[in-house]
Amino acid sequence: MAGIGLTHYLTLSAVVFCIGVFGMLTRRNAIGVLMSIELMFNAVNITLVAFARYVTPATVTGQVVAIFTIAVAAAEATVALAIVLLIYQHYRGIDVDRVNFMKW
Amino acid sequence: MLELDKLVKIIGDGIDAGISALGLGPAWVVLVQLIVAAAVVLIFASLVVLFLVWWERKVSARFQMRLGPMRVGWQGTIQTIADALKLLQKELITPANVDRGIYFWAPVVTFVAALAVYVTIPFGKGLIVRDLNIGILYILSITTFTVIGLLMAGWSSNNKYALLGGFRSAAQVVSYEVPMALAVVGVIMLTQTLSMGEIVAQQQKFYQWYIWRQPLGFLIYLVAATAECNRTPFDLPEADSELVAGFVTEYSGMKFAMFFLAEFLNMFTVAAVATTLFFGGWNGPVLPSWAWFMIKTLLGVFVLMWFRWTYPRLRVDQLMSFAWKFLLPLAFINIVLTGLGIYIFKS
Amino acid sequence: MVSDFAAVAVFLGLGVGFVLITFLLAKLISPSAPNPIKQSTYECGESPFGPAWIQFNVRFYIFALIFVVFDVETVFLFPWAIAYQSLGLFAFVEMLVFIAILIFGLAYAWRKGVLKWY
Amino acid sequence: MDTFSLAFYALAFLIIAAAIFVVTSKNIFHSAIYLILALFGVAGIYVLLQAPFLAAAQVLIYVGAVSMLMIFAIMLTARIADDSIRHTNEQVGTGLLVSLGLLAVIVYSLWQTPFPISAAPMPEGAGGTIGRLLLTQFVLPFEIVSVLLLGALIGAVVIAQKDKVRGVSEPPNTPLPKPAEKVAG
Repeated sequence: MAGIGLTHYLTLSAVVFCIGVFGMLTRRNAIGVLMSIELMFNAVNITLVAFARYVTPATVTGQVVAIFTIAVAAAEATVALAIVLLIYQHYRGIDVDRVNFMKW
Repeated sequence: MLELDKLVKIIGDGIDAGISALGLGPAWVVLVQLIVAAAVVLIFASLVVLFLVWWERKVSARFQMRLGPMRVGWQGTIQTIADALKLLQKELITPANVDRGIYFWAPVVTFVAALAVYVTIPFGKGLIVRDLNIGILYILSITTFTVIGLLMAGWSSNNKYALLGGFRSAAQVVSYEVPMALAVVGVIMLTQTLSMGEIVAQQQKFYQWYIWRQPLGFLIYLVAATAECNRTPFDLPEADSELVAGFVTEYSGMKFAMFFLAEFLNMFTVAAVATTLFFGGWNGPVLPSWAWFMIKTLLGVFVLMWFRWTYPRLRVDQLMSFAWKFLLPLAFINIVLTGLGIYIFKS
Repeated sequence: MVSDFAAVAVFLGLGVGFVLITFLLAKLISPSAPNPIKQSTYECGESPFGPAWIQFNVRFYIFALIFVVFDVETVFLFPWAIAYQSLGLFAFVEMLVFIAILIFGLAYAWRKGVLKWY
Repeated sequence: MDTFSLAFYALAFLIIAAAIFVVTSKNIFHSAIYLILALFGVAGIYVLLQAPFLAAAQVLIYVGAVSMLMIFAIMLTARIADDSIRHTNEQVGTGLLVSLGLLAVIVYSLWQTPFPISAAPMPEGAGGTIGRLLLTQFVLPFEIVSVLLLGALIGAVVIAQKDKVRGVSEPPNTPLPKPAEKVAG
């Protein structure tokens, strides 16, 4: 597999992560923000698996940690989307810029 | 005997020689071999669906003391081909307010998900496109795209029935996905591998079939698989009397045909997976291996058809309660029993 | 091993190609005479009424929430099931604890009445 | 270019393009579909990294569960799918600046760092090794994950309980009728 090495994967991961950051900063919609966060989670997972593949190939520790990350991301999505539903019930909308009840 | 593995090897070698003669590298050889294999599987899948549609109509008719299709061909055998040609000529109506892109891609996703499963189904001795090492898990994960396909169809159609049908269907399919996966886990505890090829290889003798050690697991799988295919008694998503045609309401012509194709293909898939996991796959005496595989799988499909004319449709609340309050605990009990059984048996 | 998955890519590609060609063929063969009535949303012959997305039932959503949790659990069960026979009793107890904790969650949801489709 | 590089660049292009559409698409449902595409591409990257089990887990959990849940959530909050509503806030410029700056810093440091690449062979990635690790070295995190999932489950149940959550079409602040009354009526 000449050509493609660890750095390529990490670069891909960095690009996806930054797209996620951009989305998280600019989305008004709570679900859109969550999607951006999922993108960031995935970017991190790519680095974990890439390091597992190229730096410590003998043990698959990186993959195990990636599985934990996926599980945590799923748990996060579950609770976050339940909260989104609640916000929608309360505000009749899920524009995060208008959700300000935590400010006071 | 009439084993096909030799033939497959000859064709594979032929492609190898031909492509190499053209001066192209080994990657091209593999690519052409795979394309040929995929094309063969595609043709096989189409034929299977044509047969299953005809068979379903015949079986249904017999259950109701009717004859079923009789006009086109002997016993109406080429009726489905006529129907397919008719569907091909039907106007593709795209309703005005649909979300065009998603409306277009929904049948594609549904069909491709149904087809991609066949990468790792062992049809017979040497008849498996690629024996992926995550075999059964690959099948479970690729079939989740079916849910996405029907959600896309339901959302994009801009139709109340389609939307409700799509989301009902999604809720049902995911609810039954958990018990189904847990039933598979029971088998995996015995096989210690996910590869479909190896699972078949472990069940060469009749008494080695995993159904004998996983009867409860098989029952759970059977019920969950019926629900996954949206078959009666779990056909709520397409309950014609309340939801018109569910998520396919706004689809016509070939686009509708793709959903139809995928549905029958999925039926064949769950029967094939049941054959592989519980009934020894293509193992069997005298007859060639692919014949055994087809016999077992078609018997499985027949059971699904039989269900359709035996049980009335469930209510949506019964459907959900059944999955979460009965099937899921039962699947956990099955896993615990299997674990205990293995532990006691080994020591 | 990695190359095995080339088969998946080929299947996906060929599947998409097949569907697109079929659609193209159908488009060439079939008539096309759209009119506003034909293109209107189907509602059993009545004129379409109101927007399509109304009264979506929140109960679907709660089931989906519970499903996500159990789906994650299933994914953890698979590697355990493969390694089970080589690990013995300790693995069994570990998994019992794992399952028991989630069963507790299911029981909680059951008791709270979320699993009920009232 | 060999097949492996080709596969990598194709997948990378797919992921990045889909990810850009996720954050810029005007229709949130389209975002969800592009997200599924991006996540599927990431599964492909896992396959290239010889982690097929992880790829399957990725598809099962992200595509099959998390994305589906998001689509359900979009459904429940349907009005936001309307194209006429603005979907980005005033921070587009700042956001672009921040993310591009971050990208530049990360990529620069990545290409400067010499990583200790090891050429040791990898164990097969079908899950058996992962299972053994989960139950030996990672037993504690493994059990904690189940507690976390329990927490998520209870949290979701508490937040989205039926007496708190109303159907979308109903006016706010009217309690749902009790099931018993419904039956009696």
